[in-house]
Amino acid sequence: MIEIKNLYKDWGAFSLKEINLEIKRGEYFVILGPTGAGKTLLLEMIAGFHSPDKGEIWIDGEDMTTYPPEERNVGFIYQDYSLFPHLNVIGNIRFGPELKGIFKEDIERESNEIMRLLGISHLSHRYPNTLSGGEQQKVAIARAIITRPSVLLLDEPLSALDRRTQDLLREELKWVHQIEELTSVHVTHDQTEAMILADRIAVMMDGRIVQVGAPHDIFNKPLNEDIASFVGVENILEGEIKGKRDGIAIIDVGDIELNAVSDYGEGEVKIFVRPEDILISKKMQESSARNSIRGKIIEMTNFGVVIHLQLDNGLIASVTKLSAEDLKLRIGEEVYASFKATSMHVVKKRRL
Amino acid sequence: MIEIKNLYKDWGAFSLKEINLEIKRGEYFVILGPTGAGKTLLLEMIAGFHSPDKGEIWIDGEDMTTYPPEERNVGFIYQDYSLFPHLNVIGNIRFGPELKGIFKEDIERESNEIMRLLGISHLSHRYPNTLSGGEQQKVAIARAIITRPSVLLLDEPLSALDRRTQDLLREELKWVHQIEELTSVHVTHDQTEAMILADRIAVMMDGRIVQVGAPHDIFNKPLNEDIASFVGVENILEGEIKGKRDGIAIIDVGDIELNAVSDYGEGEVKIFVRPEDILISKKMQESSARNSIRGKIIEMTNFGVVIHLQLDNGLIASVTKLSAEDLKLRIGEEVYASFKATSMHVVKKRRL
Amino acid sequence: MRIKQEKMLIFFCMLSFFILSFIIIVLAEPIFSQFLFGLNDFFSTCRDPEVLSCIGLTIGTSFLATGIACLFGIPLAYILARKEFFGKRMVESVIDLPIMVPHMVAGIALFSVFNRHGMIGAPFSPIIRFFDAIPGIVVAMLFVSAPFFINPVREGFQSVDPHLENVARSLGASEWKAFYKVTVPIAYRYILSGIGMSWGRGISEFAAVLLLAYYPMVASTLIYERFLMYGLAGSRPIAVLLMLICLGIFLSFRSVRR
Amino acid sequence: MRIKQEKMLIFFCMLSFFILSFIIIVLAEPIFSQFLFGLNDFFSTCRDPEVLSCIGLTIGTSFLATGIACLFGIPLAYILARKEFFGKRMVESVIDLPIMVPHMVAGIALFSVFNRHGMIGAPFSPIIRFFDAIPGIVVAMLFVSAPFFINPVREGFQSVDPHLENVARSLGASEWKAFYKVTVPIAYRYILSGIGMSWGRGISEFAAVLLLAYYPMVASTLIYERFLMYGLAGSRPIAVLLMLICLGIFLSFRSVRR
Repeated sequence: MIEIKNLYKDWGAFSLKEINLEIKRGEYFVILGPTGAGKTLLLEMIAGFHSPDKGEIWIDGEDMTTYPPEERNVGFIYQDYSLFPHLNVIGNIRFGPELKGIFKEDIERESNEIMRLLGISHLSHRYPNTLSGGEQQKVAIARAIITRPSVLLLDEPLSALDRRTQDLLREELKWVHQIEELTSVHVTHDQTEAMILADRIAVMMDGRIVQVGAPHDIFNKPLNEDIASFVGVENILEGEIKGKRDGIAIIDVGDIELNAVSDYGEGEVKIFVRPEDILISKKMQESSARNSIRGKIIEMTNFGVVIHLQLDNGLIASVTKLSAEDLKLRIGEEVYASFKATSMHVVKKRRL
Repeated sequence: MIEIKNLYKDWGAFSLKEINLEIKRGEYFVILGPTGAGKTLLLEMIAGFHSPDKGEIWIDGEDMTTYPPEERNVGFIYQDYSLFPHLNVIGNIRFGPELKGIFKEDIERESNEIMRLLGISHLSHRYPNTLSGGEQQKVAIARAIITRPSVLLLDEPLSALDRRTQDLLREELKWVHQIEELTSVHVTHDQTEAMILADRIAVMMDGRIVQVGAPHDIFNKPLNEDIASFVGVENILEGEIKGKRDGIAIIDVGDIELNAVSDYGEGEVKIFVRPEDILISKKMQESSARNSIRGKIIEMTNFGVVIHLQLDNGLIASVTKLSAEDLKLRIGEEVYASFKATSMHVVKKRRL
Repeated sequence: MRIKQEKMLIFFCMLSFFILSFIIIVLAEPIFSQFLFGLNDFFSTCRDPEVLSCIGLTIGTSFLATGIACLFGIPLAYILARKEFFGKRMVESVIDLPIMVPHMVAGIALFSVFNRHGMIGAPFSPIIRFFDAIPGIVVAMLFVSAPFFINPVREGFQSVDPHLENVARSLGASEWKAFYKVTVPIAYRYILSGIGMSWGRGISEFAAVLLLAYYPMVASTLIYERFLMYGLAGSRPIAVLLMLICLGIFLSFRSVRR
Repeated sequence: MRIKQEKMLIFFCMLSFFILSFIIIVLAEPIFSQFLFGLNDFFSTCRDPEVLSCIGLTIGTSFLATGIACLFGIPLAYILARKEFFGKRMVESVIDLPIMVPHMVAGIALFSVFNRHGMIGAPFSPIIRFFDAIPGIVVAMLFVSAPFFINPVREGFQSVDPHLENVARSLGASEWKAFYKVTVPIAYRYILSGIGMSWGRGISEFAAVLLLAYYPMVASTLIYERFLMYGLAGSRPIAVLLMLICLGIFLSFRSVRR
């Protein structure tokens, strides 16, 4: 368990402001944010590589704020693998246990066990510069978990790998996390990675934690427009709540009325809708639980698996190639974009 | 127009073997291949930065094989922008025309025109190190096209940019290509980029051109398994053609029979199906033009817009979040994976 | 709220302090002693025409040697920065040799080659005299200072991305124009730094000049002669003056370097 | 099927050839002349006990100076490689000063500080004598060779990614252990290179040793004395012998460097 209390750090280009986080034991916790948000700095401060200006870091119920890294019992995995180039794979993996003066036989048994587990036994005598990126990352994982850390910290562990290896190693990470019952803190700027791996996500921007929650909440209910556009909500509508009917808010957006689930009373709001939550059809599909807006397709961009449609009413929808073919969608065609009241997320408009 | 005839080059780790290409005037031609395939080397040889060991390079009907780069009239855009750091934006853009001894007034008019066109007029007195990646790339484009090259060569021009800027600049590239009526050769390892931009694509692997064709053909009808797996065809089935019925081949795959369009007679074949061409349903959807295979979902990976389903029969399908919700797909559920006879691509199995 | 234990760094700082103090004391002590106890000697030295002409000769000959190093060294530095060829490592070693060969040995070698009966001195004797003449000083300085010019310039050329030259070529520049309109302006800080290093090293040289061209006297030889004749009191003012000049050159060239 | 026009490179090669030949001729001529026309002199020199003891003293004192440079220079190099602090650029300049200060000036400065009445020489005179003694030689060598050790070692430490030290710490290593089990082994080529450079520079020094410690004679001083007494014929054999030893050291240390 990690508790971060009111942490501040000014570090040249980066700075952390008022960080408060509680990460539960055994949780896979992802810190998601754009480059330069200070994610790595936060992770390095949990590991003890930098001192905070203010605030406290507790690990497993102990205040570790002033402890040096070697007494914190954390594992750290960098994006660049950071294997010791002068040691072979076994040497890298045994580095930690050998420092702790564990019996030679125990070290040997454990390191063999871990290499077997990660499928890198055949690499044991190779040197890091002869390994592929994915192999290096596996060795880095083995080296970190053999010391049985109470927390595993991962700094963008997948971003230097190609897509195929990313997919494989993502699975590996999830699996190691589960069988070793680790508390993991994973830092990334990749939304997909966060969505797939995380038990909970903290969104970090400009040195602050701006939202914490389950993946589904982060991606479907962002707290503000910045978070929304960062997590890929491409449709941001402005409107005004006119009233409620059966618990469903009636929102006036330009000339049309939309039905949405909202806790707010009347007032100006922003509405977030993800492009993949929009269903494109040729016929109107109106109901109290579903909104339908007419629009003309003005642009179609083929991304392979999905096609992005830009409508003249400003909405962006993504449809599969198959449904685009079935519906015979063409540029200039009139279609209906419909989305459920529950897939709209309504937030109060901030006054500037 | 570019003609490359029987080009060979041995260059240490890279080598080009028997390259033959014909790129038409005004075409947007993409060379797609994995890292290390020799794509950049080929592009640099078209520009004249390296001499071929064998072969010829013709540009606009002239044999330019032995011409130095300054006499070839090609524009070159590198991934790293390669702006001259000691010159400001105007200085960079005017570098080419000034060398050619064009009248000062003409240079001024043209460079202002091009900066306006690309929306970088406000940057004219800034130095490259103060510009963002996207801005730098725009300046590089302006610098290259102001000399009115007969060919524009682009070496992974988008891969150092973030996704949002990639989207914007991809549009910009396509647009500049059209209004300037340029012949463009664009090298990339990104399939989406290739699919969106290309009039035609050449797939390059291990120093050879392995397939040339329209984007649709490359992505749906790869010539062999290597190309198939590189362009994201995740379903590769092995089977045997048993006979034909109404021009549709009957292929025996394990215990089931599939219908496919194929020119081959009987024999062992491989069948490629893209995951996005597979429709998942709860009911069987059999017809002569459609195959349907039963399977149990053993894994669901959420990629945000799409969800990847791994079935126990080995097939991988991608479905949208919406249809996954509508069908209430869960791990362990039995579903039907169906795909059209026309979306299967059948190739002869190579004997090893 | 510091993390505990930074003992190693504190210990390292202490050790570092010793060697830094050593260098600073050795260089500062003569200046302070001179200014405190011999300011008049120092000012009269600054007006001594023999001293001034020797220092002028030193600065001038070293500058000439640096000019020659530029002319021949820039091309060599460029080739080493851009091309791979068989024997490249050997060429690099050859360039570094003048740094590693003891100064006195270099002096003997230069004397052996450039004296009136030497391999180069003899055939050139009707046209140019090296021994005990300005050309001898220049040759001695060139030999010892060449690597100090070539190495930074080469590093400078390496720092210029070849892509920039390629782009310049594709925009219509010949190889010459790409070189002097792109490569040289981008690497100019390194070239200036090389000029400073090489100039300083030329002024610095004593042993080789002592053997090959004792006359006309350069600053180092003059200091040595005054030291032998009048001891520390007679030589230190010139040494301090020369040190201040070198510090000036060093710091002004250093300030342009990144 | 070469692309036309590579005139610039050909011209550059020609210019490069001149300066390379110059260096090679100056260094090779004495060796060849000696071997062709004075092989007996050379062999008798190799057996001359005075010559051998001088060379031995030179190598030994220089090695001692390098040892001291290691002890104090490794911490300094590490701090410069890892930490940012106010005045860092000034510290860097101080380290480079001994390279830029003229050798004779360094000699005067060292003499001024370490002679019997000097700032350091006087208080230490009851315990240790620097003037005309081995400690004087070591101090002179240390002064001129320290930057040649510190600079490559610093570059070496910079080449070690701090992430590696961080990972070592998180695996349970104290800062000491992270330093000697990770940083030093990875940077060892640079450290060896620094030892070689510093050792060579110490052997090389003449001017400072000449002033501070003419006796006991090191190789350079001996060559100079023989040159004054017997001319080229008497001094060249020792110079050639010393050059070969230095080349040996230089090449063997160079071969370990990347």
